[in-house]
Amino acid sequence: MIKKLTPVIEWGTLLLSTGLVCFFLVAILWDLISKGAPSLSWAFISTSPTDGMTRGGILPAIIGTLLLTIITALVAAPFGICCAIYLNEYAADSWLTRIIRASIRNLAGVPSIIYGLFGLALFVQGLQMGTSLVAAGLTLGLLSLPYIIITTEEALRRVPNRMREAALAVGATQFESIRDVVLPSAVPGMLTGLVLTLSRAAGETAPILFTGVAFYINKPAGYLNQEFMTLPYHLYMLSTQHQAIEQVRPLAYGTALVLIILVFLLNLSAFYIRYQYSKHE
Amino acid sequence: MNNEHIKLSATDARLWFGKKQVLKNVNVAFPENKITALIGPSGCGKSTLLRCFNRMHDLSADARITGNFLLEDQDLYRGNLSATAVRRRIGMVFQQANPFPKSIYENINYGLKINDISKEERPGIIENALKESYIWDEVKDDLQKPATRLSGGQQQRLCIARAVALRPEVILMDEPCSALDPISTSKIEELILKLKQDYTIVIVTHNMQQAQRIADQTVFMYLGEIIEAGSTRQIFNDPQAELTGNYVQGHFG
Amino acid sequence: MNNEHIKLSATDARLWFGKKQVLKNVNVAFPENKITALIGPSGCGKSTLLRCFNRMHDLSADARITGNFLLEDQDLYRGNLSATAVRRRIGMVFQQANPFPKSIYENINYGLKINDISKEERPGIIENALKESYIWDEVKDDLQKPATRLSGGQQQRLCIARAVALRPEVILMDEPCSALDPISTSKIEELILKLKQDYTIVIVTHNMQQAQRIADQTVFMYLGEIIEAGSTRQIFNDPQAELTGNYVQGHFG
Amino acid sequence: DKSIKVKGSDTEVNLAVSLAENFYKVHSDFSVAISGGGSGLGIASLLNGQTDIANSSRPLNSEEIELLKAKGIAIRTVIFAEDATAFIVHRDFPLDSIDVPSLTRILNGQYKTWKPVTGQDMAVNIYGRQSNSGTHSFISKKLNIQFSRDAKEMNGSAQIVEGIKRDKSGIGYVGAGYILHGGVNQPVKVLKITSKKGIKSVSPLDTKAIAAHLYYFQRPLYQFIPITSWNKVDAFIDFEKSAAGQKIITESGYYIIPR
Amino acid sequence: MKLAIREKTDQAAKLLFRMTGLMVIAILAGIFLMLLWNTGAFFLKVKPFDFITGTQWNPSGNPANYGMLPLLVSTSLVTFGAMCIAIPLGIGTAAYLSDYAGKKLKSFLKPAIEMLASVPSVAIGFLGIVVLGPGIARMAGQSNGLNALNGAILLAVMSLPTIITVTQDALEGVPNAYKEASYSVGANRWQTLIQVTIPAAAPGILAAVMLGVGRAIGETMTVLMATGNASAFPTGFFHSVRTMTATIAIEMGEVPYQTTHYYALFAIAAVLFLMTLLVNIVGEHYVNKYRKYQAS
Ligand SMILES: Nc1ncnc2c1ncn2[C@@H]1O[C@H](COP(=O)(O)OP(=O)(O)OP(=O)(O)O)[C@@H](O)[C@H]1O
Ligand SMILES: Nc1ncnc2c1ncn2[C@@H]1O[C@H](COP(=O)(O)OP(=O)(O)OP(=O)(O)O)[C@@H](O)[C@H]1O
Ligand SMILES: [Mg+2]
Ligand SMILES: [Mg+2]
Ligand SMILES: O=P([O-])([O-])[O-]
Repeated sequence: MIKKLTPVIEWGTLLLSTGLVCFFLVAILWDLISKGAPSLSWAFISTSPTDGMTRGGILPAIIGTLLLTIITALVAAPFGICCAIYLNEYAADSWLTRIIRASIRNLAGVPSIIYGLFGLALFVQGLQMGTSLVAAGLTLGLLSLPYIIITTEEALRRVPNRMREAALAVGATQFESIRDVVLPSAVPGMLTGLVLTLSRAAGETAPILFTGVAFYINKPAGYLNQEFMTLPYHLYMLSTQHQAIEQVRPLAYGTALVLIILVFLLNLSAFYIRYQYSKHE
Repeated sequence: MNNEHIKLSATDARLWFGKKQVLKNVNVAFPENKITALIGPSGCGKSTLLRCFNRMHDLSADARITGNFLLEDQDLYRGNLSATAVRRRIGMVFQQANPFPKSIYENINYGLKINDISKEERPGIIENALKESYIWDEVKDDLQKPATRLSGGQQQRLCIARAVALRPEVILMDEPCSALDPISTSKIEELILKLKQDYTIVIVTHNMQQAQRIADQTVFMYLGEIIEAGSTRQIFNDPQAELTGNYVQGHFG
Repeated sequence: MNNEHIKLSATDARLWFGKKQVLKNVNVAFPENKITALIGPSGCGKSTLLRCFNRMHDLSADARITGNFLLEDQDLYRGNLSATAVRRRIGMVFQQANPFPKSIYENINYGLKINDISKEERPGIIENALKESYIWDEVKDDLQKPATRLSGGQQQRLCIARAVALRPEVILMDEPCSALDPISTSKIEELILKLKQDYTIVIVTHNMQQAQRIADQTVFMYLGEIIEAGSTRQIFNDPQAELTGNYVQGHFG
Repeated sequence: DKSIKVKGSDTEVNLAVSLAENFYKVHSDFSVAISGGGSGLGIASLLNGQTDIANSSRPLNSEEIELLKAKGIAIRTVIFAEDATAFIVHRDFPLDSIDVPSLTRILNGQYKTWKPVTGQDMAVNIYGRQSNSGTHSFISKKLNIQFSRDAKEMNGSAQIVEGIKRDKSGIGYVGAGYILHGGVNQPVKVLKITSKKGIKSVSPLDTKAIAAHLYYFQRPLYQFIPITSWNKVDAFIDFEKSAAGQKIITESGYYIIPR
Repeated sequence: MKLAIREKTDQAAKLLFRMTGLMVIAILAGIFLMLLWNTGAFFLKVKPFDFITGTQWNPSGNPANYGMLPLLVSTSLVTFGAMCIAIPLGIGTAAYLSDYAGKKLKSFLKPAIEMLASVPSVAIGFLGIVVLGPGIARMAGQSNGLNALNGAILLAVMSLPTIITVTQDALEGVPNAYKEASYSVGANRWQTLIQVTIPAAAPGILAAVMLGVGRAIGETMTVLMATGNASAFPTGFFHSVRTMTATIAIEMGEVPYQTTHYYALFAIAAVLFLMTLLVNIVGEHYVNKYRKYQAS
């Protein structure tokens, strides 16, 4: 009896769960696209909001998101990569480095809101940057650091030791072997990790809540020391704070769609890098 | 070990990985323009010993080395030779071919560039090294091809060319034929025999026939110690230690 | 191959992995209660052929098989035998011992449970299988010990016990001793010789001495084809094909 | 430096956005960044030195005045509009007005159901604001209550309107800017308030009554400005007081009471 | 370049990498110290015991109450709900992908699931407000869908990709030898999956679950938007809840620096940090164990 039912249970369980997961994905995308697409237009992405944000576009939010992501990259990439190189190429494999590695992995799992608190205490308050683009960018940079370190180290680890030895054996110094042999081989992996990390950062809201994001700004582009708008926060605002929530729903859907498109584009470029890489292997 | 000129030697060498002692009081000398084979069961420390001579262990933090390692009469570790300078004079070919993931040309060019050899000289040196390593004919039509697309045997010969191009004084080879088919193997053996006119060669091998075919002198290691060293003929036909005899007759290992 | 009763056979068997043909027109027959050794250089298709007989290739999507595989006179692929039923009748012992990461007891119990053997019978069968496989004495004190803590040789014997417990008709063994020391090897050879009273055994081996010690019949494969098959004595002492002679004398492979 | 940070009251945030938007048309060299989050956020930012204008829909409390003093922050206060806080219920709600005592018992959790008020046996769902909201503290002060612990704390007034639209047993409070003025198609019902038994109930949409200070829950809207920022924000404050500014204020649903 | 210069460069580079490496590590350590410091400042004013076991969170009340139990319970409730949904679905999907799906389907599904992982949390929260919340309200006959159930479902969706990917890696990492052994004694695919593959991958699956839990505990925007944020003690899945993360997000803006309330939020963050740390360490432990076991 049980034996007879097995195939039913088997396929039932597996297909049901896989189907549900796919359903979630399709439902999310379908809802966002079908309701967001009508709002999309050139004007929507190229103008500022008007009429108390009930009309107009989301240009300041797009620019803010891009600027923020760029600052995040500028902060996190060089430091993260240098730290990963230090850990993987120079640091001895002692209990200390093992603890450091474990801590870095744990930091990657720390809730993003805690980075927001830290950014507030350190950058906004401690370093007197005020709520601003730099403070928020640095906060997101911190948030991204552990991910970049982990992915870069992973990429470095995948470069076989015999490559390093080959360079040393022809008389290269350690730095030269890293620069000429290790890094070039690791670059695709590092890039993939970097892009994925940035796509995550671009979608974050919690860490910037207190460090510089604004409800509205009357100029499309800000300066480093000013507040700014971003797509995720704009979506949050339009869906919870705006006085005419119902009326601006199409704008909220449009913002959500633009945000998703931006993040997916970043992800796709990561897939593309990975694909190019695997082709060369 | 007669009165030949000794090119490279180690006295009282010991090496630990962490707490584990891998080389115990090793004394060994490699005569100039001779081929020395290093044999012994897996894990006895052959590769480890070889790598001491071009300071490859500098990279692994947990390796600790004592003893004297001399190239001619210069100390490899304590003198005024830097690790980079040592490696420049003592080339190495690894057990697994490890060409850079670059073109064939670039593979050899890299070492020349790094070592300040002028742009004009390089093409000549590269061609010559490839010829010396019996691989020129197979690759001359497309030097821009990625080295990783070569066959295993070709890659190994390319690595030898890379080492040779720098005109080191000694070439260390760690089982260069272990991953190769018989035809590639015989090509590389031929090459090694030719190279000995200009270089001092130390080769680790698992293959008793190979040692007998090419080595002038053979050193037998066991559990981190050198059990016996002598002319190849003597080691294989008239070993002094029982252990050596057992090993070369294939009774263990 | 005289007029013995043929237990298992393949006619005109071909196998492709993707576009690559790995078995080419293989014809082979294994007589009942005999040990057949399958020899040949690495990569010639021995494992692949063996795995055809218990439909292990069903798992890999890119394997395509043609030809007839018969157990007695039942077709293994097209008849009314399911893959599960085939595997139940044709046991297999793999090159690397692969006990489940469970207790010794559970390792054998699993197959019995799966195959609906009643709870009451199982302990007896398990004890018996362990005894038959010469491992009972070494493990009887702690059948709950994780199988992964056994030595390599013990693990391999446990895997044989696991196969034997189900009383298959044929046991396929893929280099069961390749990872073992000489003492474990000789224990397993002893066991195989004993098992042949009850089972038909096919064993892949790289070890010529082993084939000569235990096999009644030997099959030599090369590049996906069967070059020669015959009594072990004949294959080793009077091979018909030049290739066979070269191989058994160790000239290549 | 021509960048102005305006933070605080949710009640005022949409108004501030409209003002900034129009201000930009005449002073395009100023950049004005506006954040909501509640009066408490504005005042905290004032204390933390993170804002040039703190919008607040409540006066400073004594503790805050102390803190400002302690930190040596001198401020100027601007009252730029009047709000009439509206109580809203579902469109199908049976009553049009409510008296203050009943409201008090509903909001402090004493009435768990609507029975004593409407006769319907439905659980009361309070849609409130989080504790940093000026409106929240204004109501609790005015009625002298602690809010029921079951009150939902919405992130903004807009979410309250959203909730009430669907919830037949809900009640919520929002600034006048969050309800439509003069519209017949109000998505929620705006309750009239009876301050004492027997007195005529007043709607928060009744301009005249508000001008006469007759609505029970009416209050001034403040802007606190640190002295150090005064020069910078001067132009913006002037714009608020200009005819154009005043027009925006009334169009946004708030009132102007000459003082 | 001359050898001497090259070696100088080498030394300089080494120094540079070491300095930046150590600096980054120091900054990351700083996050921890800052939490500790501010939490310490809080505990000078409020007893840790009262903080953990207090049942009222009302910092602006008079007197102020700093009892985080309702927040803790809310976080646990939402996380628990999310895991009840995500664990079975995640394992089922991972099993399907690793042992059943064909190559083509897999090469399509895998990036699709990674896509799901990259949908920003505000977008998920937004859908919680406009689609799922009203849906739940309608189906359950509730007046409002902003409750723990809404949050749990959304968090399940958000942690699914993590659970699926890590579980799938674990299942695929089970040596083929085990599967073959199982087939060779006559087991079918389902028996092999349930009785051999999943038990063998258990540590990896546990790690996956832990990482999923960590993700759910730490998520802020989604719960902030979708759970209604009532700070009363939660009594069920149809109750509005206010999680620890949402509390920080709501109140951080309104507190003057260096006040008790400010420190209180850091104390919540510290508890949150410890919770995720614990979960990650457990997860990490099993991931490592699993790797070792794979190696053997
Ligand atoms: N980096 C290392 N850390 C710790 N132990 C090591 C390390 N490298 C090698 N060993 C150990 O040192 C011993 C000698 O290793 P070595 O590689 O020199 O052996 P070998 O003689 O070259 O063997 P084979 O013939 O298998 O290459 C071995 O027991 C090995 O496990
Ligand atoms: N799953 C697979 N996909 C593609 N090619 C395969 C696969 N499995 C085996 N092969 C190829 O099929 C050929 C035969 O392999 P097989 O494992 O049967 O060799 P073998 O005779 O058992 O060798 P060995 O003695 O080394 O075990 C080899 O060339 C191998 O590379
Ligand atoms: Mg070696
Ligand atoms: Mg095989
Ligand atoms: O947002 P508030 O006006 O209620 O502080």
